[in-house]
Amino acid sequence: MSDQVLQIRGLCVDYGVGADAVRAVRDVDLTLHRGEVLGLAGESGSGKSTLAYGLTRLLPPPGVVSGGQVIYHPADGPPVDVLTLSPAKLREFRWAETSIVFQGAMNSLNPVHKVSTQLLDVIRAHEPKSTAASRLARAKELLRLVGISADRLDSYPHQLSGGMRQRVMIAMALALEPQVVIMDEPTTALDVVMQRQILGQLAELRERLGFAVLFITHDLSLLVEFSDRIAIMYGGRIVEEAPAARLYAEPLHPYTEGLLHSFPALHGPRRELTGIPGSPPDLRAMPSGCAFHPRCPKAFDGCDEQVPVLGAPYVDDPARAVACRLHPAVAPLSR
Amino acid sequence: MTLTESAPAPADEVVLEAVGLTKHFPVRRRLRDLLSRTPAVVHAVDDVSIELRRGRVTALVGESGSGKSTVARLLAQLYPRTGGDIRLHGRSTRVRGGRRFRAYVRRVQLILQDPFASLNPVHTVRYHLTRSLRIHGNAGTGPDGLDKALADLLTRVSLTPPERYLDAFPHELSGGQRQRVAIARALGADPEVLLADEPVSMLDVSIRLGVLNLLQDLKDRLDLAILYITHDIASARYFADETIVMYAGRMVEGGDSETVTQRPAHPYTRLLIESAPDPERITGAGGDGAAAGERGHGEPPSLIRPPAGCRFHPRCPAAMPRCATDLPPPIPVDDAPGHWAACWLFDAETVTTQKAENAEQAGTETAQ
Amino acid sequence: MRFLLQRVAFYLFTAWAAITLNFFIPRMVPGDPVQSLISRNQGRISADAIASLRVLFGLDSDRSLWEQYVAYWGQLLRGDLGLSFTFFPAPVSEVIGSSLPWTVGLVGVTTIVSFLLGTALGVGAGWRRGSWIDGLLPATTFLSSIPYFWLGLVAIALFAGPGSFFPSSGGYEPGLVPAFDAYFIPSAIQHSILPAATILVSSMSGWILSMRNMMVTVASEDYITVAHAKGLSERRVALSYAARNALLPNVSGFALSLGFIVGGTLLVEIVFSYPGLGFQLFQAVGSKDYPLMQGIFLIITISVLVANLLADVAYLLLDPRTRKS
Amino acid sequence: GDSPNANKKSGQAATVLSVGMPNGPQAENNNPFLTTSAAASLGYRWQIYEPLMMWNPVKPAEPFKPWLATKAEWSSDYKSVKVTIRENATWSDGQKVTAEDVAFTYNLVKKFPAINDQGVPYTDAVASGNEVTISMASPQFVNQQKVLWRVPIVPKHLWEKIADPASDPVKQPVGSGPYTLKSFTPASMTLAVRESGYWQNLPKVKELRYTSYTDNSAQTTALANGEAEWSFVFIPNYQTVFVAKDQKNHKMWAPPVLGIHGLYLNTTKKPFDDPTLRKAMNMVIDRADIFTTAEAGYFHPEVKSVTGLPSPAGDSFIAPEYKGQEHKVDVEGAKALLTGAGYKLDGNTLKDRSGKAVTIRLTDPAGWSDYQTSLEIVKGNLAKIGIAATIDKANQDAWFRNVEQGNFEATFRWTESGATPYDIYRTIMDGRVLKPIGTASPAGNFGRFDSKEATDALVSYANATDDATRATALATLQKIFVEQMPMIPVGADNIGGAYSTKNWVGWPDDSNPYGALQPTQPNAVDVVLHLKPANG
Amino acid sequence: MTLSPSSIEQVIPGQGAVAQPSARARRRRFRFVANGKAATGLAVLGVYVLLAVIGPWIAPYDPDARSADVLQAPSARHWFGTTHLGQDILSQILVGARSVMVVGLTAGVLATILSILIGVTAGYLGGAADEGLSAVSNVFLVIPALPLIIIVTSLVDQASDTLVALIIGLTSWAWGARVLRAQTLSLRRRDYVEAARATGERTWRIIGFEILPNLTAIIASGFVGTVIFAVMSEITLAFIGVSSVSSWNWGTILFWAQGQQALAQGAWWWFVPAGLAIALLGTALALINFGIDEFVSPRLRTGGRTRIRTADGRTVAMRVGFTPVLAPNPAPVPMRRPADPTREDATS
Ligand SMILES: Nc1ncnc2c1ncn2[C@@H]1O[C@H](COP(=O)(O)OP(=O)(O)OP(=O)(O)O)[C@@H](O)[C@H]1O
Ligand SMILES: Nc1ncnc2c1ncn2[C@@H]1O[C@H](COP(=O)(O)OP(=O)(O)OP(=O)(O)O)[C@@H](O)[C@H]1O
Ligand SMILES: [Mg+2]
Ligand SMILES: [Mg+2]
Repeated sequence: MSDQVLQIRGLCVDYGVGADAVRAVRDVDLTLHRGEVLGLAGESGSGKSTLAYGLTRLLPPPGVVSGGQVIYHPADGPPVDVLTLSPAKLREFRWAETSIVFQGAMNSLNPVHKVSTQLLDVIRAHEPKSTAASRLARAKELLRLVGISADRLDSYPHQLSGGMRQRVMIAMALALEPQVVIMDEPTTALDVVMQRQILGQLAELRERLGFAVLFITHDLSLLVEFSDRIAIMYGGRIVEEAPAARLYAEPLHPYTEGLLHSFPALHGPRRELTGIPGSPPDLRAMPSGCAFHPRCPKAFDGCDEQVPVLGAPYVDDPARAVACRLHPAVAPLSR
Repeated sequence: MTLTESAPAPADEVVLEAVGLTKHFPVRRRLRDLLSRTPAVVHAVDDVSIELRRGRVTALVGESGSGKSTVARLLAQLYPRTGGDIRLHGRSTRVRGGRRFRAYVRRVQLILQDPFASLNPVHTVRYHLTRSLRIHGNAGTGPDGLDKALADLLTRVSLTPPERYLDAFPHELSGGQRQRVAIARALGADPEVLLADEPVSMLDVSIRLGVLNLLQDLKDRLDLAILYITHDIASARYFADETIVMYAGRMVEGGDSETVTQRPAHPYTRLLIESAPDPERITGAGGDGAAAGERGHGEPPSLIRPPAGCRFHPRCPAAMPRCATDLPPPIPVDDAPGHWAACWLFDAETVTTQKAENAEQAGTETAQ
Repeated sequence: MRFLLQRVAFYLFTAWAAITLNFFIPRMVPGDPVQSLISRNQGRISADAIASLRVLFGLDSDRSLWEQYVAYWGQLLRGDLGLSFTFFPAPVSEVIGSSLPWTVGLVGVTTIVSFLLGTALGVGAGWRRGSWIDGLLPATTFLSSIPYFWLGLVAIALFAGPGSFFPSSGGYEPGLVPAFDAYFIPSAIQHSILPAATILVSSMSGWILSMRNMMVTVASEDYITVAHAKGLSERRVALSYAARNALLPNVSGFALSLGFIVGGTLLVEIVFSYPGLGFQLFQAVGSKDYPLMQGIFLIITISVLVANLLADVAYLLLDPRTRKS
Repeated sequence: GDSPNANKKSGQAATVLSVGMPNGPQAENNNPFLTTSAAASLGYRWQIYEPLMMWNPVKPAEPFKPWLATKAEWSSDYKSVKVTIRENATWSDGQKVTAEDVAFTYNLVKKFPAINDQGVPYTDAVASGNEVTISMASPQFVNQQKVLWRVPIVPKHLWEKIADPASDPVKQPVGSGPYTLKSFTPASMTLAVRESGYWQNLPKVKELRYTSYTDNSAQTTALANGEAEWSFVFIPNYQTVFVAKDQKNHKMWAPPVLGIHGLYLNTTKKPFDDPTLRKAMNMVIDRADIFTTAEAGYFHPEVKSVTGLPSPAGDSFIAPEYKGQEHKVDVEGAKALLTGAGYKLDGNTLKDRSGKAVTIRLTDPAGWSDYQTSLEIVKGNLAKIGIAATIDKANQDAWFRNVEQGNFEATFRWTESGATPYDIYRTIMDGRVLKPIGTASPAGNFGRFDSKEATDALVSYANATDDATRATALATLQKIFVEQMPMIPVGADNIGGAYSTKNWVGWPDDSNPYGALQPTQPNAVDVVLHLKPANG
Repeated sequence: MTLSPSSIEQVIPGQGAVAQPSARARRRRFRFVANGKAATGLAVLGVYVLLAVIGPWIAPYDPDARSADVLQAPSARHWFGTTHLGQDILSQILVGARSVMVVGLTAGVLATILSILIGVTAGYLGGAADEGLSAVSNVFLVIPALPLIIIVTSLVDQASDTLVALIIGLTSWAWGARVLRAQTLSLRRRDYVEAARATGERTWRIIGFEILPNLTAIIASGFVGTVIFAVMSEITLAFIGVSSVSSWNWGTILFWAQGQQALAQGAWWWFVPAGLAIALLGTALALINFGIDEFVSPRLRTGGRTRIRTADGRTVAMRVGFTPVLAPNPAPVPMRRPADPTREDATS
């Protein structure tokens, strides 16, 4: 219990209500442990961002959370269900406990306010008693943490490069030393050098501050390298979950396997790339049974009828879980 | 499907060539800058020379903002160039709108970087493709001919069955499908050269693979010359015959893809390759990821006032005094034919003299 | 520098073209000031006066349009706007000088209030879509679709009249002398309430609407979501983040609308007999008072151009992003 | 206090008279010679400056009343007049009014054509003692009032310093009248009564407040709610709108003067070149209807006499043969007249001798609502004899141009007015200003009426040296007018006003028509001098 | 131009129809009529157009005809009362509708075409052409429209409806051109325009088929704005007695009413119907404008229900930042619920 910081239970997220509703996230269970980096990957449109926004209740209309629980375990005190917080409580909770770095840093910073304003804003909102001087000192320190000189405080976002903006966002995310940082494709638009720089700094900071990261990307090679555990999403569900190295070495779900055979390697011998045939499912007309079965090379009778349940396939490896009838659960999920 | 001017040329013939291509963008200045005299420009592309050959893929990689897209647009003649030359089949061309421009784009087609922005949201796939066919006179005769040509085009990019996609609007397509429509549009012109600007950057790996395979196939079947711009160096390794690396508007290294990716010569290329995420690293050899991060520390240079000499020198771990003053020319690297790097490290003479100087300097420093 | 010169040249050209047009158009109209004077005094100025009036206005010497044009520019460059015909021999600058403050006072202040109020309501309506402020929109739309003059006349009929607090016409109580004192100022304010309210009612909905729509657009920007995610207070997100950004296009619209203060609400001035420039212009048009017309057109031209420039500058100041074009 | 408004409320109701005019904001200009000045447009120039003699336009034939001059004697050819200047008049700066001042004034008007708004051809004015002899180039019998009543006398000692009297705004007017200018703002001017030195008893009204309202409706509203006590403005349905608001005190008096409004016919256009047709048209036009409906029952009093001369102003000029002959609507008579002359009434259509249907286009500026209403009525009237009329609401400038150039079929317009019927007939029939169609004739004869007889009679009337010649000439003119109907008279020009007896009484009215009740006429000063507090 | 141009502006930012991932979006576009406001507007406008066509035939009286019922309050015989000449006001309004609609629509069409021609061309071509055309539209923007219209209408003897419409149209395009130019400037650099160029499209085709369709919202709301402006101008001109339109329109009615001091006489019926008729027309057009905004700009689309019931039983409006949590819905029951410590106390 002490080791879990965020538990997601049966989370369902819809776009729209009533007959028009589209279920983008289906019944997702996911646990984030203290201090770990949990990678979330999957096909585009599989609901990764929706999940991230949904659990923080930041989905824009017409998104609604239609079920489930998001339980947060603070360092001290009783667990809270984020989904039941009142707006005022939610505001208090946000950023202090979980912060978010969104995909486009250009759009995440308010273009008309200086970096300092936006950094100080969040500190003042949550620590109204702090003095202006202490806040400023803190802001400077934060920037230094992410490798930006303090004189950049007076810049406007447009005066910073994409990488710097992204780092400002990371600094801001760490301002209140939250327990959980959610990152939605924070480096997609950047080149690999910049990407590595940022991730390197992040890893270092995590070492120091000990927060947990939910890291969303579709760049599998990055995930394998950077995260401790990886969860794979397909069609709004988690289809596989495993420690990074294990997942890479031995994917269990056919979709994961397909993914791993879809990207070329930079080093070593050239290998055959098989890819995944077919196209992603339509959320409005999901295939019956396992959503992946129409594309699955290993599908067999019944895959189109029964929705496979996420379960641990090995008794000896409680950290692994997969939702595929090829690997029926043999042990309860250890949570 | 007939090329108007030249009879099918032998493979490997240079189709499109850029010589010393340069592009400077004027920048809109702030109020307080208004009084200064020198016109500020972004040195987006400086002195870039590329040869695109029949049936070959040339990859262009580099950091973001290094001018890759600008090169592509210059080659497509969408921007007027500041300097240098573009030669189509050896003949210098400079077209800006009008009939000659259209004749040019028939042979050189561009796929723009962003698949979400490059299709007009108000038009259907049919409209986009029909226009492309019509303009270039490939629409066949009569409605039947057009339908056949459309179906053919969609089939070629594996959007089958064609009827399912013809009347779709762009927003009804997935990213990969859009990208394929953009490719189909470019193919509708029946070009000799395809300039593909990051055609797969936004797609997840499985869709990405599909698109690349398609291009590969087209290249083989139609003998296209392809310029493939990407951030994904691994895909350049797999997909391109030749790879060129750009940094801050200049070419810094070029050569056979396998060589460039496996034995990078220029310090920037090395940094790039080391930075690329590689799952093998945690499982196997790798290990120097952190070191790479250390080394590449620093910001990309300002393109308005680019550093003198080698543009990479402020960040270069192997920088020598000469790097800050003299612009390195392309210098052949000996490990493979055609492999070159714009770096003084490969100029034996420089290396020796600078080493001597370094030693001297070190000597004086310790003496103090 | 070149950019600045270009802008200046551009505005100078516009000013020249507008002034030239403003010079020629009135002169293409048949009739002359004397005729208009006579027609206004149906039967009470004898035909014999025609000759003396033509001498008076200097219309007796037949100068070609071109000569007049050149002379006009000569005058303008000397800062001389000429003598008004209607108020002969009052200099145009004096006539304008006496009515401009009224217009700027009434319409200017109202425009600003309308902008502020409309923007504030628009912020509310856009931030809380579906709330009561949002419900206000159709009503304000209706009000703004009513012609100004009609609204003004109805307001006079309903609210003004003997014994009413609201005077039906004029800028201040007759008998008072404009001065900054305890008699005049209250009277001027009292006289401006009805016309101001009329303008306010019919012009506010535009601001509400545009601000609301901008708010709705901005509210779905990523940085607003981030601001929410940061746990900032509702007020701060709404005002400092959403409204601050949504305001940008409205501000340039506002700057432009300042340029239309002079020509824009002429009918309100007519209906309320308000001694402003709009009314003066209307009269000048009616009586072929070329010098006065040109003078007022000049004011309008300059104010629109200045407002344009202001809009440019306001954007530059308010929006720290320098755009690459 | 030192504020100019500080004493504003101190004036009691019975010492102030509020005068209004619907003339819009004014520029500070008190030049009495300029029609464009605020002083002229609101009329207060006559409270500050005075004429030599007072004339009553309501009773034009009555002798002139002495004013600054005690006596005026015309030479028999009416080419010069000798006036005797009052001894006890002073300027408001204390200096005495002298014959020199008067001579100076007339010479000034002569010297500057721009201020000679009456167009009198002065040749000379010579002062000797307290007498001044003013000479003119032509006989001025018909223009006596223009010479003696229309020229404000100005002080020589101030005006000789003014370089250009036509463009001087005279910010501090000094005149011989009972009032001086106290304050000026674009919308209102205050005049205070002089403390001393006026040549007759000072008026009871201590302060005159002039307000310039922007338009008729603002003025009407001000009158109706008592803000303005005296004005000259057209009030539609004045009974309801004005009088009913204060039945006891709100009054309206608009007597006719010697000027008329009527339907000008283009006498060169077929078939309206036929006097018979014109006469028949005259017979069906319902002047009373126009008076009550279009002119709201007071504004342009109905002209009853067949000669087109209004009553009572023109009564004494009517030739014996037409005395008492009043115009009557006679549709049957008109039809008979027309059939007798070869016209055919074919059902509802009148056909002329050539068999063509008679149609007519009536035109007047769109904005002139009373004329437009009149045209509507005329249209209905003409339909009774089968003439189909259409109404053009023309643009004002175009209308002006077209009327002067003779490009119209029929239009309502006014005539000049004056001390004798000469001005009326001159505007309608003067062959001296006859121009071909297409050439402007701003001075009159818009209908292109070509009659040598009429022209001769006009010349003879103006130049006559004896009353008999004048009577003959006038009779000729009337005969031509009645028999040829070059213009169909409808209403008289008026010179009246609306006023309130709440605070002040003593206004001219039908029982005591001592002058014109219009604040802009020279009579205004006479009216103010007649006023007495209502409750005192 | 009471409908401030700002309502035209806010559609601009590049949010066209790009953002909508739903496959139904396109079909939904044409359901903007289902938007209550737009539907109301369209319905009212329909009635007006109908009246413009059949008004003169269904008018109970000749609007010019005088009668003995002078200045009568509304009654069964004269629904809207009569004028000082006994003319039937209802008939005047019915007959006047045509002129108003003709002028409004003609001027609207003309100004819209001009603003497209000039604004889009300037924005697309850029350079000297842009400078020139921008200068022209700036000049027209600077020239005060109403006085100019007054002056120009007085140039001719007989200003027909068409002429008034032409003049209004010719003087009121500048604002639209400005807005269109700005938007075109931003569209011009869009990738799909570059892509069309790279495909080899001709300039006129790019303007006509790639850029224009994306300007529909602005053009449409500009059109609506100009129509309102034109109607207001026509009525204003007639009201101040400047235009010499010999036919009836609502401004003429107001002109007579004002000339006869209808309100002072207590004849409100003379004044009120015409004013309301104008206001209603303006409102109808503005409502359609709402519809157009929402039709093209997906973010303004309310998309059906905006208020929903949440888990804690309250009804809230959907909004950014606080995603509602729906009341537990029995439909998507999870297949299996692993043991959950926090849940136990709830279930036990
Ligand atoms: N407003 C909306 N209405 C309906 N469906 C929506 C809406 N927004 C998103 N969706 C759908 O929800 C699904 C999940 O979207 P989401 O953005 O979470 O995907 P993702 O996994 O983050 O993909 P990517 O890798 O491309 O970012 C997608 O299929 C998308 O089409
Ligand atoms: N139209 C323009 N005006 C001014 N500067 C420009 C323009 N287009 C590009 N640039 C600048 O030129 C440089 C090169 O841009 P370019 O788009 O070619 O980079 P890129 O290598 O394609 O980057 P990425 O990998 O991010 O696509 C950048 O600094 C960019 O800001
Ligand atoms: Mg996403
Ligand atoms: Mg690029």
